[in-house]
Amino acid sequence: MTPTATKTKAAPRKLEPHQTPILARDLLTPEDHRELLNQLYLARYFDVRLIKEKKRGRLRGTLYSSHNQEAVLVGSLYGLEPTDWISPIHRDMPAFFLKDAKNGWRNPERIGMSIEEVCSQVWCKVTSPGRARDNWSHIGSKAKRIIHSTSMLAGTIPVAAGVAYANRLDGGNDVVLTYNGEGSTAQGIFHEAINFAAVHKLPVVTIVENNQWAYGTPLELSSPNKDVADRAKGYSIPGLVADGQDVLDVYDKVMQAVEHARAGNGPSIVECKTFRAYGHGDHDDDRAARYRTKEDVESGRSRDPIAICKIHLVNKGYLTKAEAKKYMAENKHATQTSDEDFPPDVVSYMSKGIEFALASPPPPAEEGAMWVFREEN
Amino acid sequence: MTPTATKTKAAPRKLEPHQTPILARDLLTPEDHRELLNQLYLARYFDVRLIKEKKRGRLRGTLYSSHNQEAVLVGSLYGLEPTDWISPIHRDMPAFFLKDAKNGWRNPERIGMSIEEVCSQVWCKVTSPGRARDNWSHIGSKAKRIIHSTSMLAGTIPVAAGVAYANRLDGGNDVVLTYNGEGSTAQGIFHEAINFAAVHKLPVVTIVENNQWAYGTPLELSSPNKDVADRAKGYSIPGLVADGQDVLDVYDKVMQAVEHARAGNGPSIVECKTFRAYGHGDHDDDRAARYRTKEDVESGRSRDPIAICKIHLVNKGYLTKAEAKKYMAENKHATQTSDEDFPPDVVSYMSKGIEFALASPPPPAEEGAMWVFREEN
Amino acid sequence: MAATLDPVTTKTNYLNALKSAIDEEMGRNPDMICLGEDIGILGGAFGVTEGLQAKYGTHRVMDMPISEAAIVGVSCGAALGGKTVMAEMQFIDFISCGFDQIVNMTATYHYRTAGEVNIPMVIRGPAGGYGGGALYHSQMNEAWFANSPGLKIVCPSTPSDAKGLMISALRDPNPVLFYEIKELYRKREIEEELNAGDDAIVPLGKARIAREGADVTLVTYGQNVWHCLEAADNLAKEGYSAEVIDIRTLVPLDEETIIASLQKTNRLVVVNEAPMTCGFAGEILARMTTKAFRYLDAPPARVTRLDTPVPWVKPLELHVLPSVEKITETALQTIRF
Amino acid sequence: MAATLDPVTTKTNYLNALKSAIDEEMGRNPDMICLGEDIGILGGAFGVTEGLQAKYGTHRVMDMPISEAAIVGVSCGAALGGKTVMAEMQFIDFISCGFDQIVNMTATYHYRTAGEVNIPMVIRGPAGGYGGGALYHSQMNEAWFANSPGLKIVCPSTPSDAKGLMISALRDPNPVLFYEIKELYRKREIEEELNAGDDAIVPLGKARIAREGADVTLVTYGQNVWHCLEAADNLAKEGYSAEVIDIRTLVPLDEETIIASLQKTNRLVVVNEAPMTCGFAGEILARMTTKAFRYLDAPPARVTRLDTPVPWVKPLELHVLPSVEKITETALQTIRF
Ligand SMILES: Cc1ncc(C[n+]2csc(CCOP(=O)(O)OP(=O)(O)O)c2C)c(N)n1
Ligand SMILES: Cc1ncc(C[n+]2csc(CCOP(=O)(O)OP(=O)(O)O)c2C)c(N)n1
Ligand SMILES: [Mg+2]
Ligand SMILES: [Mg+2]
Repeated sequence: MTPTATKTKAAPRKLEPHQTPILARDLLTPEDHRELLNQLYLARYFDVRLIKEKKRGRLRGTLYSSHNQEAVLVGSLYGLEPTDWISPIHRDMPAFFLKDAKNGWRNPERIGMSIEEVCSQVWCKVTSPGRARDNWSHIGSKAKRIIHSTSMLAGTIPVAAGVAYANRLDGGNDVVLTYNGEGSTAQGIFHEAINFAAVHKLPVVTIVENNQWAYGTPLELSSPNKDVADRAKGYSIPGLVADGQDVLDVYDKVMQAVEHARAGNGPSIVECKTFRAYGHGDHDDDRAARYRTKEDVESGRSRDPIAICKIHLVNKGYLTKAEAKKYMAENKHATQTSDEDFPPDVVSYMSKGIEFALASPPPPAEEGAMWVFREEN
Repeated sequence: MTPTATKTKAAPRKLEPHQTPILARDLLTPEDHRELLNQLYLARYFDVRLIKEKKRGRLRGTLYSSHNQEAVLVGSLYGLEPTDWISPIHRDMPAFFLKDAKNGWRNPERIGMSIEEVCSQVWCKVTSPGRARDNWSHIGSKAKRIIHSTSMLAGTIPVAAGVAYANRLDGGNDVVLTYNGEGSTAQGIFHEAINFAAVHKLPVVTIVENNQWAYGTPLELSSPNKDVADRAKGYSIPGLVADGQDVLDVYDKVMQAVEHARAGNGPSIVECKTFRAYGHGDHDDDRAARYRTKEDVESGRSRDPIAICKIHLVNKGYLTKAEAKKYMAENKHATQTSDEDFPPDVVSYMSKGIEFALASPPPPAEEGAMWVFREEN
Repeated sequence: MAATLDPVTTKTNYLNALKSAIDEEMGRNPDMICLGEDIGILGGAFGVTEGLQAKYGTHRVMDMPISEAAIVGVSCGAALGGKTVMAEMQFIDFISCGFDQIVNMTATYHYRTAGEVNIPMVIRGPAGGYGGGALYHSQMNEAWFANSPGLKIVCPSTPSDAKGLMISALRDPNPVLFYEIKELYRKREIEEELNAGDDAIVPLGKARIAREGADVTLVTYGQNVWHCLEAADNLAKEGYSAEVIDIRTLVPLDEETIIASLQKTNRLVVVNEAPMTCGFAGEILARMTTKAFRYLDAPPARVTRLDTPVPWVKPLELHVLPSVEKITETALQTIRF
Repeated sequence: MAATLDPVTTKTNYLNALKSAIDEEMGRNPDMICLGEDIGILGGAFGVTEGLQAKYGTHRVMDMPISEAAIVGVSCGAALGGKTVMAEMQFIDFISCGFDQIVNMTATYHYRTAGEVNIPMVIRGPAGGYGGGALYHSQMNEAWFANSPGLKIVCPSTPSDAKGLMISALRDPNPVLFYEIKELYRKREIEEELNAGDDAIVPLGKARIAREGADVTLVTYGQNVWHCLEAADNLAKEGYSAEVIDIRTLVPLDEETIIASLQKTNRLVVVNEAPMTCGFAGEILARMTTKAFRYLDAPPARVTRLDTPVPWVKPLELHVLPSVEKITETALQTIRF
C-alpha cells in the first residue's frame, strides 16, 4: 500500500460551478482513489494517536483535533502541484505532512514536511522545522512552501497573497492554498487580504473549514450568511460549497478553484461543510457539552469521511467490500480506535515519526535569545 | 425661503428594491422639494466659501471639498428622524449642520449642529464643539447624535454599531447612518463592523460615497466589484445603488435602507455614485491632474446635483423656469461663483456662522493638557 | 457565580475573584454589558464570565464574532450610547488586532471631545508568560498602551486586588486596560478571603507594599510580584531585607509610595516580564531616576524579559523571562554596589 | 527622480534625499518592490515615490487599497517569496491599522523560524508633530515597536542621514521601521550636498554627534535634533557648551557614543516628542542610568511630549510638545544641579 510517485495532472478547465462537463475526480486513477483513502487513514491516525499521547500526559500545549475533518485536508491537497504553497492553521496539522504526499510519503524529495519533522514539533524537539520555538501548528518551511502562521486567525491570508504576488513577478503561477475556520472569516484581515487578491486576480484559494463552531460560538453568531462561501460575493469571486465529509467533492471543488487561480482568473473561496468532532481543543472536550447537545454532536459526526470514501471506492470497484471492512477506523471516538483499525504502513509511518521525535533532543535554553535579528544578508 | 419645521414622515414600508410600489419621494411635499434644493445650495455655498477662504490663506489644515457630492449628504439626511445618529467623515462637513435641518436651519432645538459651531471648528475657535482639539471634520456631539470620527477611515462604523446596539438595549430603534468613501471599504474594520451589524440586524446604514477616486487611487485598484454596493452580498444584506447626483434618488434609496433598518431588518449599504470635483484635498488640486484627465473630470462634473434637482422641481411644477435661473450656482468652479449665485438666506446663514467664528477666541494653550482623563463620574 | 470553596476556610482564587467583581457590577449597574469571544454560552476560555449569560441574558453578555477591532469599536460605541462595557480579549495577545480602535478611537475620545464624552469601558484579558503559551499566548504588551495617552492600566497579583481593582475599573469613567495573570487564575497558594460589598474595593492608582524591607526596593507587578517575594526570601537568607512594591496600577502610577521606599532603602530594582526596551520597568526606572535621584546610592537596575518574543518550550522561556534567580542576583549586586 | 536644485550649490532636501535612496535601490536591486496607498500614479501624498512608477512599472511600484494590515501582510509575504519590500504608510499614524501584521507576523518571522526566514522590508512613513496635523497626523509612535522585538527603528534628521540610512535599511535583512520627519521634508535650511553611490551609506546603529560640547549631553533624534541644536545655542549664550547626540537609529541603539559623551559631560538630558510614559526618551534614560550611573553628576532629565495626544491648534500643540525653551531650561537645571 505504499503510495506510488505518479503525478496526476488534470487538464486545465475554466471554472463553471455545477456545469463542469467532467469532474476533476474523473481524471483520477484507481490508485489515486485508494491513495485518498490511505491519506484519510493517515490524517485520522495522526490525530487519534496524538489524542491518546496527550491523554497520557506526554504532550504539551493544546491539541486542536482534525478528527472528522480529514477529507477537507486530503481532498484539497491532493490536486496541488508540488511547488504550490499552503498555509495551514491550528486544526490542520496533518496538512504539513500530507502536502505533496502523493509523491511518496517517505520521499525525501517531495515538497512537504516529513512526519519526523512534524512529530519533532509536537514533541518540542530541536529537530522541528521551527526548533520548537512556537507551538504546534505554528511551523512552516520556505523550502517546502508552507507558510508559517501566527496565532492570529486569518493572519496568513495577506502573507499568502504576498507570496503569490512575488511569484507572479517572477513569472510563476504557483497557487497558494490557505485554510481558515468559518469563525475566522469575521476578521478584518480576511477582508483586506481577499479584497487585495481579488483586485489583482492573484492565485489564492481560501478553504473555509466550516465546522459549525468557532470555539463556543455557533456559526449564526459569527456570520450573517447561511453559506460562508457567500462571503465571496462581496469580492465578485467564485464561492464554492463542498461537502467537507466527501473527499472527492472537496477534491472537485478545490480543483475548480485551483485551476481557476492557476489560469490567472484570481482567487476564490471554497467552503467545506464539516463538523468538529470534539471540543475546540482537548482542554475544551468536556466543556463543549455545555454548548453542543449530544444529539447535535452525534449527527454532526455521523458522516465519517473514511466511511464515505469507502463507499465511493466500493461503488467504483476500486475496493472490495471485504477490503473496505479490513481497517475500521471510521465512526469511532479516538480512544475507541486501536492500531488494528488502520493499515499497518499508516501506523508505522506515524510511529517512525514519533520514534524519531522521542530520540531527538530538546533545543538548548540559550536558543531563547537567538534569531531575533538576522545578522548578515 | 426660511424652512419650516414641518416634519414629513413616510409610512413604513418593507425594503423591496426596484419593486417599491411608491417611492419615498412621492410622500414629499412641494415645500420639501424646495427645501432639498435650498439645502443643496447650503452645502454648496459652505464649500465654495471655504474654498475661497482657504485660498485667501485664512484657514489651517486640509479642505476636503464636497463640491458635486452634495446630493449624497442632502438626500441621505433629509429623511432621518431628529434622534437618529449620523457619522460623517472627511468629505462630509455640511452634514454637521444639515442634520435635522428640516426642522429649521436656525432652530436651536433641532438635533444637529449650528453653523456657528461648525464654522468655529473650521476657524479653530474655542466655540467649536470639540474646542478645536482635533481638525476639520473630527467633531461630533453626543447630544446632537453625531459620532466623532478619527482619521482612520471606516473606523466609526463599529462605533455606529455599538451606538445602535446600546440603543436597542434601551428599547429604541434609532437608525445610525454612517458615511464612507468607496476606497475605505477596503479597510478591515469595515468588514468586521458590518459583519457584526448584519449578524445582529442592527439599524446601521452605510452610505458609500463612490466618487471614483480614493486620493490618487482609482476604484478598480481598491475594489474588485463594479458596484461597490456588491460588498453587501458578502453579508447577505441589501446593497442599493443610487445616482449620487440626484438628490431624490439618493433620498429614495436611503429611505428604503432606513426603513428596513428601523423595522428591525438590519443593516444595508447604499452606494451613491458621484464624482470628486477637485483634488483629494485642496493641497492636491493641482496634482490631481496627474492622475485624472481633463476630459474625465469634465464629464464627471457634468451632472451637477443642483441642476438635476432643479429639473425635477421644474418638471413637477414646484419651481418656475425663471425661479430656476435665479441662483445659478451649478456647473461652476467654486472660484467662479459669487454670492449672487446663491439665495440670500443661504449666504447670510453661512456668513453669520463665519462672523460668529471670527469673533470667538481660540482655545487657551493650557487646554492642550486637559481632558486626557475624566476625573470623576 | 460559584466561588471555589476551600473545604475549611472560604478562600477564593484569583479567577473567581474577578468573576465575582464582574458579577456584582453587572448586578449593581443595569447599564453594564459584556462583549467578547465565547464569553456567553461557554463562559469564556478560562471561565471568567461563567454563568453570567444565564444570569443576565444574551443581550448583556454577548458572544462576539472573531473580530477584536469590532469588539473594541462596538464597545466604544455602546459606551458612547450610555453603557458601561466590559470587553474581553480571549488572550491579551490578540489585542494587537484591535489596536487602532483602542489607541486612536477609544483612548482619545474624552480628549478629542474636550470632555463631552467619556468611555467607561474595561478591556480585560488573560496575560503573561511562564505557562508555556509561546509567542502568542504569553504576552505582556502593556507598554504599547502606556505610551498611548488616555488609557488607565491595571494588573493585579492577588485575588483581593483582582476583585477590588476590577470593581474600581468597572466604575471608572475612563477606558481601563486590565491585565489578568492567567498563571495566577487558579493558583491555590495565593487564594484569599475576600471582602464583601464596597469593602472589597481597591482604588486605582495606589501601590501596595507586599513586603516591607530596608535594604533594597523591588518594584514590580503581576506574576513577578511572587517572584520578587521569593527573591526577598533569598535575600533574607543573605542577611538583607527587601521591600517589595506591587504597583497594581501602571497608569496612573503611585510614585509617592515608591519614592518613600527609596528614601528608606536607597536601592532600586524594577522587575517586569515585558521586553526590556520601552517596557514599563524602564519607565519606573526613568521616573525614579529623575524624581528620586538623590536617594539612590547605587545604579538602579531592571530585570525584564530579554528583547525577544516568548519561546515555547520551558527552558527557552525561562531563559528569556525574569526569574527568582535573576532578581536575587540583580538585587544583591545593587545592594553590594 | 529630480532632486531639487539649489541655484548655486547642488543641495538636496530631506525628501529628495529619501527619494534618491529608494530610486537607487530600486535600480540596483531588481527584486525590490514598493507598496503603498497612492504611491504610484500620484507618487505619494508627499511625493517621496514621485516618478518611480513611471520608471519601474506598475508591478514594482503598486498602489494599494486602503488596507494597512494587508499592505504589511502582503509585503511580508512578498519578502517571504524573495522580494525586498518598501511599504509606505501614508502617515505613520495609520500604522495602528496594520499593527498586528507588524508586531506579530513580520517582526517575529525570523525568530519563529529559527532563522530559516528573514523579512527584508522597510515600513516607512511621514511622522512627527509641530505641523498642526492634530491627533492623527502628528504621531511619533516608535515606542510601540521598540517594545516589540524583531524590528529595527530608524529616524533621520538630516538629508544625508535620510539617504544614507534609507539605503542601509533597504539592504538590511530585517524589517526596519523608518520614521521620516515630514516637517523636515522640504525645509530649505537643512538642505545638504549628498554623497553618491556607496559613499552615501550611513550604517544602522551608529549615533551622530551633531554638536560637540562638554557641559551637558542632549540625546535626541528626529525633529528634536534641531530644537536641541537651538537650545545648545541658547546654552552657549549662558556660557555652557552642550553636546548634541542624534541617535539616528533607535534599535539597535548606539550606547557607546552616549556613554562616551557622559564620561565627558556627566549630565544627561534626553529629548523626544512622543508621549513621556514608556517613550524612547525614558528608555535611553533608563539605559544610561543603569550603565553609566557613575558618570552622572546630576539627575538625568527628559523633555518629552506630555502624556496627551497632539492637539490641533498651534498654542495647544506647542504646549504639549518639547520646545527649545523647555529643553534649554531643563538643560540649565541639569547643569546647575
Ligand atoms: C485574532 C484571534 N482572535 C481569537 C483567537 C482565539 N481563538 C483561537 S481558535 C478560535 C476559534 C476559531 O474558530 P474557527 O475559525 O471556526 O476555526 P475552528 O477552530 O473551528 O477550526 C479562537 C476564537 C485567535 N487565535 N486569534
Ligand atoms: C486608515 C487610513 N488610511 C489612510 C488614510 C489616508 N487617507 C485619507 S482620505 C484617503 C482616501 C479616501 O478615499 P475614499 O474612501 O474613496 O474617500 P474620498 O476621499 O474619495 O471621499 C486616504 C488614503 C486614512 N485617513 N486612514
Ligand atoms: Mg469553526
Ligand atoms: Mg472616493
